[in-house]
Amino acid sequence: MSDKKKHKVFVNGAISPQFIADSIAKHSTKTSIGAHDIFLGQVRNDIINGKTVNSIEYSAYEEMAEEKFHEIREAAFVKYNLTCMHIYHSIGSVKAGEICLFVFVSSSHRKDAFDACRDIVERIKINVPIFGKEIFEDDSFVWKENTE
Amino acid sequence: MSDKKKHKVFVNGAISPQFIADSIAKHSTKTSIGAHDIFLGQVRNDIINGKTVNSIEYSAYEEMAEEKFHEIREAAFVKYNLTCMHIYHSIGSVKAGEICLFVFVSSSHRKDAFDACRDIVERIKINVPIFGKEIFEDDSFVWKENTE
Amino acid sequence: MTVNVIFFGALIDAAGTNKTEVKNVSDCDSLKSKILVDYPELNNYKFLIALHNQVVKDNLKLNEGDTVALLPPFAGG
Amino acid sequence: MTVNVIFFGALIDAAGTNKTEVKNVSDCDSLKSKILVDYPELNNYKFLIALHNQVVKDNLKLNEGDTVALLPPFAGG
Repeated sequence: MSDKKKHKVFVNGAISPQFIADSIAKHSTKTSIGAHDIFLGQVRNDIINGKTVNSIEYSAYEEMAEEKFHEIREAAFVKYNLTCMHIYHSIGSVKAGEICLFVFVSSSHRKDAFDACRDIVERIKINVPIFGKEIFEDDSFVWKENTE
Repeated sequence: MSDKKKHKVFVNGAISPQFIADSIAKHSTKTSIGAHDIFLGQVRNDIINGKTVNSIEYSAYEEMAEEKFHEIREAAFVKYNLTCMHIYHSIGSVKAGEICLFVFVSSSHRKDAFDACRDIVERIKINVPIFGKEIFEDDSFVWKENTE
Repeated sequence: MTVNVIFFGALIDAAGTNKTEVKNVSDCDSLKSKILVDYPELNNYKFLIALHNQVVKDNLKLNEGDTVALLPPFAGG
Repeated sequence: MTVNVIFFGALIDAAGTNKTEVKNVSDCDSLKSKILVDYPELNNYKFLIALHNQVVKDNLKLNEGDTVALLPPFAGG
């Protein structure tokens, strides 16, 4: 297995804007990059049956999830001409308005970054065993299901 | 003319990762947002006729450029279901590895953010009168031309 | 022969546990039937079965010590 | 009648100035012809003409005091 496998995807709680800034800053030495596409998933305060979502509690089958992230990553490097790629996903509690997914794709030209980023996000939604409990203000909850 | 017209697109020199982080952080109060797509253009150290690009010096027909940015912005709000959108472009000198374009699109669902962000970037490349002098290590230069 | 079964998300609530062991099942279909008898509440839930980190579509044979995961709908992103 | 002409990017280098005035031109085509006579180096450059912040495709009429911009290829992003 390649070194890429060791990249840790899961982070505890929300992904901070500062973490994103630090990731961006690290790419200034990679001067063959011309385009970055960054996707951020943010927890919505959806209203479900009259109750407002306060937070999502994420859990995962972590071993399988890390393998799926690895497969998604390797497939993207084969399919697109990328300089680098980073994926981070929250585990545990993320409040509405906070960021739970950070996909960061960099390439020389914009087409690869755009195509790859979108493809990666779609594959994460479909293939990675992550589960989300949408918790309402009154501490009741429903289990979230990706549909979009 | 709407208030949106007053949004200033041009920033002097490179766009800093911290500026991007601050922009992201401001969106945590907009809890109907579920997806952000961010495009960053970064100056490449392309090699042209054996010489390496050190920086790009951007200039613009600013009055027309601001109007074109406004048109692009309004068209995107009509075409896509967006919560908000921000566009920043550098003017003046930006070194290789630094960021010269920051397009930030937010929506409830990811499809709108992805579609709009890409559309906006393509329109900026084609329609906005911005000019770029690629300056080499020895201070000679060539004028850049969008082709991708 | 014993197979380990692990539950995730809503299925933990439904089963009342996050893992169990199932004896004397030789393939995924028979495992699934047995689980639905032991935890009848799971009949009300959608789930996939995963073995060796891959979702199982065919009726794969099971071996001693295999771990089978029951996965409710994904919600990543 | 006087029309203002402004140059950008590579065209400033080529014309040796960033602006000029052109007299006795009534439309964009005649303006363009006159500019290419006054600044023959511009014949070696690609450019578009813009009036009132819009790229001009047809041969629009010009009015006293109009500002016409000569725009080399764009490089934004």
